[in-house]
Amino acid sequence: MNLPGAGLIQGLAVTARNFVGSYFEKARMTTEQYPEERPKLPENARSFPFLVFDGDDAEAGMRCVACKICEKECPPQCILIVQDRDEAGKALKRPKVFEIDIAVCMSCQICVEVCPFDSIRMDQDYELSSFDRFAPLVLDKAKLLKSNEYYQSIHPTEAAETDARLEADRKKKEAAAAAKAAKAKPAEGAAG
Amino acid sequence: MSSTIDISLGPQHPSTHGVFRMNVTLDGETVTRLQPVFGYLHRNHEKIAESNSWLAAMPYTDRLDYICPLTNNWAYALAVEKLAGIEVAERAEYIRVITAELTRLQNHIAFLGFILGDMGAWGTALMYAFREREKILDLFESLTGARMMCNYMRFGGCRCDLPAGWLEAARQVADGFPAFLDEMEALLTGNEILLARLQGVAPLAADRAINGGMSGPVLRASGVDYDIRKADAYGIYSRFAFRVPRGSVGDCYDRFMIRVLEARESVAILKQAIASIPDGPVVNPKAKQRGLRPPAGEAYGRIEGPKGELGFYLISTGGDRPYRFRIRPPSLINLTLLEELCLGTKIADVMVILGSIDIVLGEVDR
Amino acid sequence: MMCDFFHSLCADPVNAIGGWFVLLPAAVLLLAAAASVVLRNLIHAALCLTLSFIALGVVYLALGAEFVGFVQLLVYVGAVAMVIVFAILLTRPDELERSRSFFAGFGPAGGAAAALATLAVLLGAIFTSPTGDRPMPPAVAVPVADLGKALMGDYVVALIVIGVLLTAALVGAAVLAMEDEP
Amino acid sequence: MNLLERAPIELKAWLLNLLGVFGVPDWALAILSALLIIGTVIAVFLGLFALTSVMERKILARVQNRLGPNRVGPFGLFQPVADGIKMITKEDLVPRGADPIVHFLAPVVMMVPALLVLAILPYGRDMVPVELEAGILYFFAVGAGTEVAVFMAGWGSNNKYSVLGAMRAIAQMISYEIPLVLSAIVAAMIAGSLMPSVIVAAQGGFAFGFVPQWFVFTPWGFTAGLIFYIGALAESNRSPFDLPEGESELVAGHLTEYSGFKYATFFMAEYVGMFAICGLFVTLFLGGWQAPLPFLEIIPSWCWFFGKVCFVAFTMIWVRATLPRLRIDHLLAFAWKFLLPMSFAAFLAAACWHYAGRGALGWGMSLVIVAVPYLALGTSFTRRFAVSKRTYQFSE
Repeated sequence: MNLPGAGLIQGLAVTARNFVGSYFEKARMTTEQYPEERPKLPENARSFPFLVFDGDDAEAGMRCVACKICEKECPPQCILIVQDRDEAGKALKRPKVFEIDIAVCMSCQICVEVCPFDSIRMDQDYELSSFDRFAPLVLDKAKLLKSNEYYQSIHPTEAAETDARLEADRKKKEAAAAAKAAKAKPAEGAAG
Repeated sequence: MSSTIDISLGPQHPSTHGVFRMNVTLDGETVTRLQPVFGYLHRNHEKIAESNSWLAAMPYTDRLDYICPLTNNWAYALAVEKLAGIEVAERAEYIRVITAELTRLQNHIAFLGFILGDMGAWGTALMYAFREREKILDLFESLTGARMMCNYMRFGGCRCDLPAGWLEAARQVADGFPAFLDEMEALLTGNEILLARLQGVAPLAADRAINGGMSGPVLRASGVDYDIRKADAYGIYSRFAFRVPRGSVGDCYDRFMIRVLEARESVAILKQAIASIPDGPVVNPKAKQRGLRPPAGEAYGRIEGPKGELGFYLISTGGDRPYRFRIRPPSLINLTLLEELCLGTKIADVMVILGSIDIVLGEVDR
Repeated sequence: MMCDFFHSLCADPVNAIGGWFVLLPAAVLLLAAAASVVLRNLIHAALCLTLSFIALGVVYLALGAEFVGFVQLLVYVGAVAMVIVFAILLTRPDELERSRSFFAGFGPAGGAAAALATLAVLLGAIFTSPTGDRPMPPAVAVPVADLGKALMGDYVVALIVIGVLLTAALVGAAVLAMEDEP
Repeated sequence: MNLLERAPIELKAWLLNLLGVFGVPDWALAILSALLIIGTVIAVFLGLFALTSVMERKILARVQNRLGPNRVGPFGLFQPVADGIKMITKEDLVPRGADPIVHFLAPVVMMVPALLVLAILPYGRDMVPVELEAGILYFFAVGAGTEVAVFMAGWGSNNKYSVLGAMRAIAQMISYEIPLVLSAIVAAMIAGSLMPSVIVAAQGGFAFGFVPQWFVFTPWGFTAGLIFYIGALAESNRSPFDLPEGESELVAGHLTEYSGFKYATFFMAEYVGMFAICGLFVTLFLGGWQAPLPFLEIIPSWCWFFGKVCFVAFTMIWVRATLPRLRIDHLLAFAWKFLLPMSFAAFLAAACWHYAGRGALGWGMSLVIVAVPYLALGTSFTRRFAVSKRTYQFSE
């Protein structure tokens, strides 16, 4: 038979152990003192999407070709893309406007998965609060474009994989082009 | 002399588990009528899913029962796989079991904390539960990129493979978990006040529970041996040895203890799954994610979610979006007997009964 | 006399005021008691009654009856007043409306007549009482221990009888309050 | 050492002497002396309140493996200042249907008894602000005013939660006052006086030269002390007896409609009241200002008193962090069917201890007298409300 009240004493013992333990056992305290201590985010962590560009010039190195697949697949419809056109009105393979409303975005990463050009990726920057509800939360192209090096720094494994694949694609394309060129040359020569 | 007071508990009451409202009529402190009011969190999830692609519904399922996103993902993926006839990659099946059982663990310990909060224990149990839940959420974050809105399952598998060292970390969490459960039990299950608050409160008979459509721990607490992991053996649950606990009285205490016992069984499943996970692709390469067009037909996929039977009923007309997208939310259906359970109890019990059903308003209101 | 008082006030104001101090709680007592009769709001009346209980306790204290004063506060403020407000809270207001008293039918004139008659009887009793003619007994501070010894010694039978009576009343009340529960 | 022991008294005497030299009349000095004592006591207790308001949060946090407030000042110690500024600058809302006078007066009425009861506590050797012969009685008599205040707050707010909270509070306070007073009487009976200083003096000295003769170290004293402690928790509405303001049921009970400085006053009164009843507990059962070991007597007596009060307050916070809240019917049944008979048992045990010569025989007898009803009542009580441990079936 249990002594009446033994359960209460047992409970008090548990809390006492935790009280003392909180001063000595590191494992018990999971709190991070946020502004001073920053959590080390796991590689997979995601906040909101951004656009990757290669090289130094954001506009020139932009991978996005304004295919609008992400815009179509985005579950909350937070992406707006307007295709760029040249003076003649011919569609160019780059967006004139690329905006993501991160007040609407739910960080689901589906845009990343569906992008066939490895252009859109998830950022890890989470300090995005602002005093205005609207304007600062609509990210335009200038804010969205970030370099491949940045991408490498936040998602090293994923970025290495992407780069390897792009490199392989490029090589394949080059090889194909070279083969084509090699094939075309004699023909050219014959013509010439 | 019968003076009754009508009070409105919620929608901004401290312990209604979200924006839930109960219009309660009290005679002294005894409940004579209780009218649940919900819908404050309605987000039109089903209609949105019907106007989006099949894949685009996946992130919305995270937000149903936001405590356990991964089981929601699984239920939806299961339904679509059934509808479209997609095979699931072997490794992904194991990952699904591991993440689902981790989800069940963290849901059940959070439940322990919440119900103690409803009893006024000042969040101590809740904080211990959250300390442990944090480890599981860290696992989720390193695997899926988000702590709660995981959006991880895909048709035919999972979105990405386990990162390096993840299995080892998961094993450590699983190994450390029984010790934590022991601590919780030392804090709680012997406590006379807790026993007095839970035992004999709102017993639910087995036949009533079945007729009321109850599922999950609430049903098993009433003594009904029904666990979809056993009944359907969906996924690869038939490969693991685990036991299904069931209660006898069906009162709040049984509903409380069933969660503790289930958590222990989940640890057993976790250990087996982690030990036997094979290598291989995590997603069936033949499965199409974007632009999926399942053949016309209908399917009902269901899983044993931490809160009960979570089912997705889908109708396809062969198009790129569901014709009908219907959810069977365990939280909502377990709530249907709330008034019956609460009548004749004290007002303080109402909170405990509501807590013992374990609802999440994201799922009740959808 | 006034001069005397002024003189002692300058010399030792604490003691000088102490003698007259009793008038202050007495005035509060009367005002609160009057208010508890006059006020229409039942809860206000009950709170005023509580205030008069407190003031009565302070009157006792000011007169040097320490034990009685504290017991007055403990019993009347701590228990009686609370029982009264509890009863008011538990009773429905509409039932209060219906159960009008017998005298209410006579209107304010009847009430005034009843009050005057009561006052006359009381005043008559006070003025004809021989107590006023007796000399004031010297004020002695009775230690609490002596009170206790007296209760347990000389008056022990009375104490026990009262105790038994109260217990019987309590048991009776419990039996009455018990519903059909087995 | 001796100087430190008497420091507060000497300081006051020195100050009054100084003023006397400057020709301040005697009666003014007498008033000034009283005001000095009042001011010191109130300042000390409000300081304790401020300290506790942050320490309680820190202790609760540590029990829950959190860090607690640590942003304002060093270790978060200036948190009370921030709280105070917040409370004062907050809008003071009075509901339209509320009774403005009662609503306004309730915090005042709450504060008065909380401060008045501080008058009779012996804070140290020869340091009792008011030596009353019926000091213990005074404490409970004045403390009864708290109930009126709670009722006023609950009824005056015109809020259903408030009324329910007030009704709970009154039922609880009346029920728990009885075991509280009875267990206090046990100590008074053995000391032979209702004077706090005499009760403290009765607990002086050491058995075998090192065991302090506090009442709590006897079976009857332990029982009565525990009952008093539980009653004190209930009287000061502390968890697990915080039903009147149980936030998971009644939002904040009688405090629901209070904001700003009125709420702060309630808060302050509750904490000062809690310290007062801790002080009485220390006085009655923990030997008041007596040191726990002979060689520790070099530490001034008032330090011991406040140290013990802080310790008791710490245990209250600890209990708050551990135990869930009782239900109203459990609460009342516990008071009437367990605590009340147990306090009678403690009463009987104390009498036996006294008449058996206050020695080992009395010790043993009183232990039996206390233990038997405890086991009988406790078992029947737990059986009535908490059914036994259950076994669960598993299906493979």
